[in-house]
Amino acid sequence: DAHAPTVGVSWSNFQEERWKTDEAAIVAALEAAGATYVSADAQSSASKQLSDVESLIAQGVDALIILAQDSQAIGPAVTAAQNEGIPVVGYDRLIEDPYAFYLTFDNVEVGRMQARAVLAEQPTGNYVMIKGSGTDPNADFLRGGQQEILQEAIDAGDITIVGEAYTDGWLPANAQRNMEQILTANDNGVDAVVASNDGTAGGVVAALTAQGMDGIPVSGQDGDHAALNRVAMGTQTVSVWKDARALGKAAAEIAVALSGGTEPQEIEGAIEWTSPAGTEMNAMFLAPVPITQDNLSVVTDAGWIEVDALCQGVDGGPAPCS
Amino acid sequence: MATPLVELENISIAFGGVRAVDDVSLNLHAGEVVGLLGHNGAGKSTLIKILSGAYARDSGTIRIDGQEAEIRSPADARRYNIETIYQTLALADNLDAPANLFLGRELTNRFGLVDDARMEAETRRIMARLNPNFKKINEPVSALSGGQRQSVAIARAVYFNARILIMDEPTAALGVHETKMVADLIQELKAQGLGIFLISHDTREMMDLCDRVSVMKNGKMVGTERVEDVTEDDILSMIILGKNPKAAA
Amino acid sequence: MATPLVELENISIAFGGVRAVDDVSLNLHAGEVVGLLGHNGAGKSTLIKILSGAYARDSGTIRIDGQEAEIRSPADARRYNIETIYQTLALADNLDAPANLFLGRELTNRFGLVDDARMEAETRRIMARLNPNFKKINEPVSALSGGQRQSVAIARAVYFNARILIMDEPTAALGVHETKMVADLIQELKAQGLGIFLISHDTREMMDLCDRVSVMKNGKMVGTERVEDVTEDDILSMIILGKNPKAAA
Amino acid sequence: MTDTATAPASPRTGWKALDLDTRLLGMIGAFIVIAVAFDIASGGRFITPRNLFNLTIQTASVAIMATGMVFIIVTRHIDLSVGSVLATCSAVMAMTQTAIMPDMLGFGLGHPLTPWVAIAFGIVAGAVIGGFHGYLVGYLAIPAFIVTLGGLLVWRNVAWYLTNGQTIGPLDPTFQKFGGINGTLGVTGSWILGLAAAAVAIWALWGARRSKIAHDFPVKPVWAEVAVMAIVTGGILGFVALLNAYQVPSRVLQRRFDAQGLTMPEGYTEGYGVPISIVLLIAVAIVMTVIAGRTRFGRYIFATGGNPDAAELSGIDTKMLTVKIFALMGVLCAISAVVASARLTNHSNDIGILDELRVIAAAVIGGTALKGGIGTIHGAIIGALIMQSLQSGMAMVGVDAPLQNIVVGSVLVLAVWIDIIYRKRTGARD
Amino acid sequence: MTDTATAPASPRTGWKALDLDTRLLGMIGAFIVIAVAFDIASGGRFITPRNLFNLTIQTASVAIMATGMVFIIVTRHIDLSVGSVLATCSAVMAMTQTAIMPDMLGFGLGHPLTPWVAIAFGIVAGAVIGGFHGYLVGYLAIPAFIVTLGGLLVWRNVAWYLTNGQTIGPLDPTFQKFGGINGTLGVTGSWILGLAAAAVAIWALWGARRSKIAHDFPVKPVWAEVAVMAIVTGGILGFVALLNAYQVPSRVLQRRFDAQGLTMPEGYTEGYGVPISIVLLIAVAIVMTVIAGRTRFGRYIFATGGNPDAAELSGIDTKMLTVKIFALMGVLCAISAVVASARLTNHSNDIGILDELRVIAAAVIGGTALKGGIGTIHGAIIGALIMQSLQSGMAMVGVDAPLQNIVVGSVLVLAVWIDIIYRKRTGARD
Ligand SMILES: Nc1ncnc2c1ncn2[C@@H]1O[C@H](COP(=O)(O)OP(=O)(O)OP(=O)(O)O)[C@@H](O)[C@H]1O
Ligand SMILES: Nc1ncnc2c1ncn2[C@@H]1O[C@H](COP(=O)(O)OP(=O)(O)OP(=O)(O)O)[C@@H](O)[C@H]1O
Ligand SMILES: O[C@@H]1[C@@H](O)[C@H](O)OC[C@H]1O
Ligand SMILES: [Mg+2]
Ligand SMILES: [Mg+2]
Repeated sequence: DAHAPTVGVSWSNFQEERWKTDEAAIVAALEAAGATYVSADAQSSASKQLSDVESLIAQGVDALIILAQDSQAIGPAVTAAQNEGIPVVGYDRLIEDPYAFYLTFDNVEVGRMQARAVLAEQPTGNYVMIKGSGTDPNADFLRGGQQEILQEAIDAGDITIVGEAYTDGWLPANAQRNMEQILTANDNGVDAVVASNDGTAGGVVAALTAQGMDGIPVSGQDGDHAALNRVAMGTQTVSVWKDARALGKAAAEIAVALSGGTEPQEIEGAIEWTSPAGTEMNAMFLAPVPITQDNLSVVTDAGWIEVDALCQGVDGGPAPCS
Repeated sequence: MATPLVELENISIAFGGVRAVDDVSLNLHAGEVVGLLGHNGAGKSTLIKILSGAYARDSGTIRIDGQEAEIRSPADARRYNIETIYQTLALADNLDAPANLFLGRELTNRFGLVDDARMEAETRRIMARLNPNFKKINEPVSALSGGQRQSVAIARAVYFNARILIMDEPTAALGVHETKMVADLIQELKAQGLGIFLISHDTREMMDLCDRVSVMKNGKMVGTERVEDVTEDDILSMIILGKNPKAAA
Repeated sequence: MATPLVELENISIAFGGVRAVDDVSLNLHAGEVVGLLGHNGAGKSTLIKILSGAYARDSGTIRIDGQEAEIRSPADARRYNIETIYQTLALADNLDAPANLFLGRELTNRFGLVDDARMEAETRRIMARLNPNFKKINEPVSALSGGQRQSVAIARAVYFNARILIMDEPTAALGVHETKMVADLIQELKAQGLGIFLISHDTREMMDLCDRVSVMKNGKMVGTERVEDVTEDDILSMIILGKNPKAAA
Repeated sequence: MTDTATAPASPRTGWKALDLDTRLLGMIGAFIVIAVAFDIASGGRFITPRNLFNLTIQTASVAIMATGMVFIIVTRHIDLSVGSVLATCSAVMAMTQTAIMPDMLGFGLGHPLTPWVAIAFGIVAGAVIGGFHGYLVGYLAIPAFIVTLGGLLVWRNVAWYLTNGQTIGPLDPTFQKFGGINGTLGVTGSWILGLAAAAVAIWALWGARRSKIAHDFPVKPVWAEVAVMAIVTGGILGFVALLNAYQVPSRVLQRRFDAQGLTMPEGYTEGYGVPISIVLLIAVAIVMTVIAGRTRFGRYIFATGGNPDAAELSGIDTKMLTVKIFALMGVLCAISAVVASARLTNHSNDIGILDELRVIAAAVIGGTALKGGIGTIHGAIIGALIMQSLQSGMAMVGVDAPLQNIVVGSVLVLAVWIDIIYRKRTGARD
Repeated sequence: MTDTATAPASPRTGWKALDLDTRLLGMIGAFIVIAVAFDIASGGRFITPRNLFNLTIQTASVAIMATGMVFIIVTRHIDLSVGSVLATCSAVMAMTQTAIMPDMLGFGLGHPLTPWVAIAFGIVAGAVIGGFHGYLVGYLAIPAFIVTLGGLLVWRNVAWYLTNGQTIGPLDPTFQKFGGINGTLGVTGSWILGLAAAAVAIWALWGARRSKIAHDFPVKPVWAEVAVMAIVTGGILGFVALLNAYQVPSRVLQRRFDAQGLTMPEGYTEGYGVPISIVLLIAVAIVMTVIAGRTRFGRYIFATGGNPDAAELSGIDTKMLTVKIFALMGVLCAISAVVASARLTNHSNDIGILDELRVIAAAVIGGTALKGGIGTIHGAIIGALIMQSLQSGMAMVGVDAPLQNIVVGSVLVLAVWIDIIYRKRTGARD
């Protein structure tokens, strides 16, 4: 009944580390609202995700939260939900369908923030771009955002991109090998690395450390604990933090509200937004926060990470580790 | 004398350095049984596998009915009505007797689909003649005993109106009774005008069944003789010494 | 009479419904050759495979030197000094003659590592006796001819001081000369006091080599007779009719 | 040549007279057990027209490929590349629809020729790729495991280059109809198909009986023959009734009426009926079954699997046969690509990923023996259905994804083990 | 029993007297060609101590597993689960270090026992998992393809449960030394190792010669024997020199002096030397080579691969043998897990993903025949090195990841094809 809705969540690849946190936030918010949580994991397959959503609908969910594996291929799943009158929240990744409510941190913006932080530290010199998986569209969104920021400096001849590589499957081991090879190819003539997430940044830093080059600017995203620790130590410049708990909580609340009959426009904080492809949809954007040495306390204050974990092995570092 | 059915001329083949068959010539007439004898590894099986298309010769000529024949694959050999019973039986263990009997030459109905019922009926017909006790028509041949499998292989060679039949140690694994039936069959086919190459190590059996015997040693042809002209001991000394006592005499 | 070397009592085994060996009893004394005859599929190979541990019997007892013997695997059989030459030769094609000869019983040095040099020397020694022409010591046995492979298999059985030797159609694929050598070997081993089970379809050969012959039919034992007491025709009628004319008389 | 005594084939009575395939029955039984278990666990949500409709749709793509994998495995080969080949075929078809046809040939998206040209291109691509694999395996004697392991790497990335790593879509509306719920026969069409199928089945059974009688072979008693016909007909029509029972959501109907400017009558309902992807699967199944059992090609496949040397010595061109088998597998990958991409209404980069595992698992669970020579088309399809039921069912009752994989992995091993025991019981020792 | 005439083994002269393994030479040649090509393409950056050092480190984990895969494939099996088993072993070791030891046993991270207890647990886990696979294959006769396909699914997800899907780390500092650049022998240590290895090699060659003479077998001429010894010794010492030539970056040295409060002397340099992961690989290679060639276990592996029935009839317990082979593979997965996770300084969820493909490819490129009975340990290691050179080289010259995969897939097929041709030329027809 309307008072105890069931909310179905379709994950794209739950085995990736970060979604655990999102799940916990969603579950907590649903419990608070008296709603029931059910979920399915597409294991990185758009086809399986479609089956998952069909299965969730067959279970009689009242609202869906979908972390899309593929923004376009998820279309039929959204249509199926629409046919049953089940509201859909597009979680984190874009769903190109006006029926879905889009809740996210903007990936292009994440890319911009990564480049911005690195450029601020190292306005000139040789850059390496460690991209995400060639088969993940997000990798190119991120790369696009990064390019926007760097373009001017490139045109001015201040910076040169001396190496660029996709990271097969986002695997840190692959990022590490690619970085080693790029360093060798350039005889260590590298001044900054724009890495697309924290996992790949980890591989990059391992390769840099081996050359005693740790400390040059390196970007990342996701606020992985290991990465934040690197930021505190000074081996990584920035981890763009997308507070998964805020995102999860918002998603759960929106899903419950929509299932109760609230119109999408009435959701607090919702805006009308047009996607790059021209889809008009109701959306809500949470602000990603670039975490650098200057604002490390943000993550500890938010309870995202314990001070101990953040500052492990750091002495005389920035607040809160000093 | 009439044109021989088969003429093998100066046939040679080598396997990675070993000359398994070395410049061998031999012929076969219709209605004749020619026996091939020789020690293990002499090249008997290899020679007849060249005729049956299983191996491609390195050099030499094959003539059928006096015409040069292009035999490079088992399918080619079949076109010349050459049928072979191989030393290691060539049956598909997972298929039943009719499927094996007709393998490669299935009977089909007017839609081009294989006609199992007709093939089964034909199999029953031919097996009734060769081995009246044979009952396991619809079981995979893996369920048959050695002798039963042998009769399926023989049936296959006989069914398709072979003109040239090659039998490589057809009785080596057979019991006495079964061996007798094969001997009878050979006589019958010979009477029908087939030419038969027979390989066996049983000299006595060969003297009984063959018109002529050829002896090979180390890939070479030692000699070919009519059985009336030689004794069993002559043959044995050809096999062991590799010399033709008659030729020497 | 002395305790028999081997006593097989009421041995039975079935394969998915088919009673391949059905309540068969048979014994063998030291210095004796017992022949096994019968049609294809009679159960001869299956019976002796039970003794050599390749198959586990469903029921029955095996006694060695009068003691009940627990033979459930080839390794068990070896412990009783039972050596077998199988109908389908059991050689590892990718290994050379010494490795095959010593397979499962490799000679080792003081570190427990296999001693290839010693095994090779031993192989040369034994092969010099069995087959003086044998040269391909260091090549994989896949490069050997049928007869050469056969001599490796025989060498293996002879080398390890077998007390009980099982030979399943050892000469089926052999040439006349090779067959003669095996016959000589059997006589020699018999003289050394081994007990030998010999399977063959060649009735004449069996009458020559064996002390007693047993005939099987459809998994059952038809009868066992001393060769002095029967004619070749008696044996043939046992094989074909499945009745013991002497017992009936 | 005496024969170890076996009873002459006496006419069987009772149950046995039906002469049913116990292995097939066992697999259907397993499917029913799984379905009932999930139905109980999900509070009656599993065995509903809707869920079973979903299940058939979800199974189609893997099942189509699994029928081809049967031939591959029967001939002692393996194909690890099917998921990647599917991706390349899908990319070819998507690019044909969205780029080649509109930009190069000047036909727009929605042009009536578009879907058919695209499908033709996809099938040609599949046949060429498969044939190439077959050439490497058959003529160059490179093990299929290696060839298709290479293919797994190569074709996934060729697909990536074809599309530049982008998701391509939406695809042509007619093309989308092959995807499942977007294209069904409707209630009436489905009944017509069902009745036609039942008629053909009866005709075929009767024809087989007549041919046996003509050759004096023993036949089942008439009552048994009729019973089998009744079971088959009942199965076909029951299946149609089930798919017809799944109602189109009222909103969709409403929208359809609205679009035509009509008002929907009160209480108007409509069933989906048989999805076109299932019609395709059934067509593939029938063709493949006929190939396996009634053509020379099929006979040679099984003969080659049973004894490759024997097949070759019988004059069968086993090299060319290998090319044909792999080419057929490629064509089936292309057909699966139609279904899979139509279902997603897009070509996505990850399409078909890990399908090689699912397809091989389906064939093997369906009783295809890795040692060659043994396998059935219907077995592979039921195998695919069982796998999909497990996955859908577990998703439905909320089993953790990692645990789902553990279950699927274990069931695969278990199924093969049971099969081995079954064969041992009924067949030979060793 | 006459013998088809072959010339008696006459003493060979010239080049042939060296009696070198042409297959091995071919593979080394292929590696050199690849290296030179990349060196030219990268403007002389590929053949440098630094890059070759990297290459050895990058190869270690796959090469260690590839040696075990040789035994698996030689016995006509396959193991698709190695990447997943590696992940489970890695998870066990990571949890032992970060949770079990500190929380349950009260030892802290950095306690001297920690790494060793963790490694012991990991190896036991690998042996048990592998042994279980071997039991299913050997005793229950389930095909290895199926067992390990199931294992691929199961163990990856067991690893996930063990760590709750988290990246676990940083790992113990001593443990990290197994990862490569974090732990090397240094220049002096490396020379000592190299000289010891050369001495052992000479001793072994000489021992083999003496044993041959003792049995009156033909031996190489003394000059040829000495030449072979020179080549081997040169190879070993050259390799050490190469790894020693890679200088620790001055920044790293600087930091080390700073940490100890010292000032670095002007112009001070230090070489890395042999990485501990490579010492581990060499140890594994030696042990596996001895097993393959000089133990009964190894002899039985090859015999079983050549003819499983013959092996069984010879009294070899082939079932137990299968258990042992798979257990050994599991142990090697655990050792690889040490190297791989130490290199990443963390256990990550996706560790070892797709390693099964790399490992099988390495073994097969190294000349292990999928039909069983044939394979060498050194071949598999060079196979791994060739694969890794391709990937690293392409990464260096900036080839896109998708194209890299296409190249690797094609090279795999090509390598096997060349091998087949080579065998045909030198061996028997058919
Ligand atoms: N496929 C092959 N590859 C390599 N060598 C072969 C092949 N087939 C036969 N040989 C060799 O060719 C020679 C002749 O063998 P063949 O089988 O023709 O002998 P045979 O006279 O039939 O002997 P047997 O009486 O034992 O059957 C032998 O040395 C054998 O090893
Ligand atoms: N492994 C097995 N599985 C099933 N049936 C078998 C097996 N081995 C033998 N048989 C069956 O057992 C029966 C006896 O076979 P066996 O091999 O013992 O006969 P044999 O007397 O040695 O015949 P041959 O003279 O042909 O060698 C046959 O019907 C055979 O089909
Ligand atoms: O957060 C990242 C996500 O956006 C991307 O799609 O996959 C990798 C993650 O690290
Ligand atoms: Mg022969
Ligand atoms: Mg026998």
